[in-house]
Amino acid sequence: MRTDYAFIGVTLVVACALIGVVPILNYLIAPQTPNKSKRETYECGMETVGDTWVQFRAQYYLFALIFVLFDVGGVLLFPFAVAYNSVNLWGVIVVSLFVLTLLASLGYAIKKGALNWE
Amino acid sequence: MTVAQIVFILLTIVGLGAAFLVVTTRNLFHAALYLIASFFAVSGFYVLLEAGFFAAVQFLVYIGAISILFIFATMLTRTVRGMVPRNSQWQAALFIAVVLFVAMVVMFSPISFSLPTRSDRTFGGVDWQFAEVLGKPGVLRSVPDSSILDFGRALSDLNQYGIALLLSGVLLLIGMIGAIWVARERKPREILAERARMAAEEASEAARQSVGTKIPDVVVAHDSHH
Amino acid sequence: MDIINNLVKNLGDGIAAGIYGALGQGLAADILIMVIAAIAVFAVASGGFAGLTYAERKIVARIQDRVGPNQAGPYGILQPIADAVKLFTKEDTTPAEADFWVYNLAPIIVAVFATLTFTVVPFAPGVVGTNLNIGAFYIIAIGSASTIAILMAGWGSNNKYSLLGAFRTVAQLVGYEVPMLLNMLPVIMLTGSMSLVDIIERQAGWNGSWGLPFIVILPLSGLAFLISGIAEAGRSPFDLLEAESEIVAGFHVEYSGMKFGLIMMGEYMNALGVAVMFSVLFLGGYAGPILPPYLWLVLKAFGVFLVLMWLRGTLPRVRIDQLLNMNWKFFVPLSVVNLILVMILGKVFVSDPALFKANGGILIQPLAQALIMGASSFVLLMIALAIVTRRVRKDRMAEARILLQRRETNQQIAASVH
Amino acid sequence: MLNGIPLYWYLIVAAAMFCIGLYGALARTNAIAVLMGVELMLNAVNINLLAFWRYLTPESPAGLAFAAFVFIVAAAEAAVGLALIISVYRNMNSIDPEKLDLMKL
Repeated sequence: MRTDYAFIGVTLVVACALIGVVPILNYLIAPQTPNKSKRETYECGMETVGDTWVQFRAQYYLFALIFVLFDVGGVLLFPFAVAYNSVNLWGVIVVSLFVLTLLASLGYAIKKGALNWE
Repeated sequence: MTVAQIVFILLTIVGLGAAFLVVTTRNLFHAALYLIASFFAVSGFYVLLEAGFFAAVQFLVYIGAISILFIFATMLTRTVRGMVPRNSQWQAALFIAVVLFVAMVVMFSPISFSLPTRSDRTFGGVDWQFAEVLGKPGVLRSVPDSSILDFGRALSDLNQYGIALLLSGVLLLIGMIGAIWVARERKPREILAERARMAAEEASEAARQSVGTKIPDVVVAHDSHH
Repeated sequence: MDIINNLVKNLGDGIAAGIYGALGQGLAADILIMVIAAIAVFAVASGGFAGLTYAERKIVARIQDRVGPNQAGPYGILQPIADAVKLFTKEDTTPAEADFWVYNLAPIIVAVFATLTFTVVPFAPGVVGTNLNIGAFYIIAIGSASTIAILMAGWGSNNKYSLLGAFRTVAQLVGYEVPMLLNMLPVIMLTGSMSLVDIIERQAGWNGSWGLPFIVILPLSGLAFLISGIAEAGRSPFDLLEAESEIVAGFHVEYSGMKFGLIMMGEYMNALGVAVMFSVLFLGGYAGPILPPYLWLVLKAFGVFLVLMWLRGTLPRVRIDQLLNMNWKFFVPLSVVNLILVMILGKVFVSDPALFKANGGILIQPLAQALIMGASSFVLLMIALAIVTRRVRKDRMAEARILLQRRETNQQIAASVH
Repeated sequence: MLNGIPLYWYLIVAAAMFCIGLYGALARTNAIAVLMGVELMLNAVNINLLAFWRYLTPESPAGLAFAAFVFIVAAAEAAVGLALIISVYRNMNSIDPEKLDLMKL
């Protein structure tokens, strides 16, 4: 079974090698004449003001948060989906309840306005 | 040396090296990236352990989801660069970590097999047989092909892990309610309304305590504007 | 006929036999074969990328009544090569205060993990990089690595717009991963396996020897999977990554030369991956009559990609709040309801006698089961659309009312001033 | 013996990762970094769970189930913990655990 994954490891190494060489080739082939204004951060011709790390709004975090909880919940459904044919109706009901719990949390998030983009 | 051993050692170097950098680097974003590298190595360990499904879960949940949470939180708190890497109690922390590590190595490694107290232990209905499994080859059973199927059936069976599944759903629900409640940005109007309400409560409390004064009907919050 | 049908498989077997003959059975030969197969997978993915850039520019140009690339070679067919030459000879600048390693690794990670998607895709019977028993899940998992690369690119560039673009992109991408997960589940449930080969075989043998693609049985899942896949790949009309009019170019504004090329390559490969995934999960993959199997997969994937190009050529870009609302308030709840519906229907109406004996239910023909499932999920889609249409109309009316009121007030003010 | 890897290799690697995580959780000056240390510790625990599952009870799904619930708990913990950190930062403008001494007398 682990031999199945060996191919993925080999592909990872091969792809890293083949793709990693591309920027290096580009660096070697292309003319390199860096100057100060060329290396400046591009901001529509304006000069950069202040730090890059502007503070972001918590909105982004809430989206990621709901995603994480759904992701983790959804992951548990995959083994169940594989076992679906050998599970009776009770199992289906249990899993439906679990899914409905997830849906309830989504409903709470929507009701609290956590998913409203402003 | 077999291929599996070489892969194991490479993964150990990546995983532990990245983990070490996570706890020593000064740049929080880099710490998050090293954390991802460490997760990646752990996912490799799961492949070696023939738990391919969990390797993918590790990838999806840790690399694809939890580390995004970490990076978002890093950005939200604007404390990315120039972090002081150690606090005042770092020597004590290092001491505890090293002592614990040495203790665990002594516990798990073949050094302790010869100790008489450690052989033939059974608890939890499982014959642990540390010495057998740790030291000698040839006792390993293979993973059945249907392991994911069995796992899925156990998850949806109320007599096995069905209750745990439902409870974990509830845990996720509660966790999300709490996290949204804590992290959500309140509008200035809401904050002012809450301050006014608190001021009103304080005032009415004060009024109740001072004898003979009538509780005012309307309390205007003066401190709500700054 | 058999020779043509098994062309790719025989070719691969021949190469493997040759290597075993030269090196003997052993680790070195195994690794060499795997390296060759990996290069083949990479070649398929990047060849698909090169071909699709050309096809897309040509077809979108036709949709928009333009000619498209027509200078390099006949009908501009050498355009991808010209693009590659141009990108390779462009100066590769790194912004002054960029985080060197993070900035330079991000495009490589995007491209590498997009390539890894193709390792589990079955191109023909017996021609598959590796038939993982968790294939479908693996593709979703690998796809989630691109979000990290995007965050790395956005942060490494040391540019506010990049970082903002990366944040927006990630907020979008991660959201659409959820309906993808949820809509893959019914397919896995009806197959009883996550292996892509098993999924294709199940569709090919649904009704005895009569195949039935899952898009007929699970139309709602298929549709939602395709749309969320388009969004996940960041294609138009969900291409807020590259909304050049809003956030200059999203997270890759600072990239130039071949690093930009690698990011584009990753994006195209992801889009191609979605097309291939959709054809495998819902259209039956390589299964099909008359034509050889590998041709079927290419035809199906290209057909799906054609739909993607069509959407890109015709639809205007979606606003980010609409995008996120559509995901969280429409797709995810709908997918969950659909999932529960399929779970219960699949237990009530059983087509397999063995399962009927084990769990009970109502025993019916496979075709009838498919029809019941398809019809009910179609009905669910219609109900959901009706609800959403009414809701959206109400919101629009409210918005219009507010605008109207504002205009009246403005007119009153203007009148009072005069 | 999985192609020459004994169980105690996994246990020692997991122990090392756990201790590194413990050091991080105790000695960092940033609450997010502290949480990163906790995540490392949870990962170490998960390696142990799956290693024991593989070497001792590969037929039973118990090890897999425990690992899966560790994943869930880790996700919930990270979500709530980071939300708390964001909230604390908003109110105190600092997330150094040593400086958050409002409850200290």
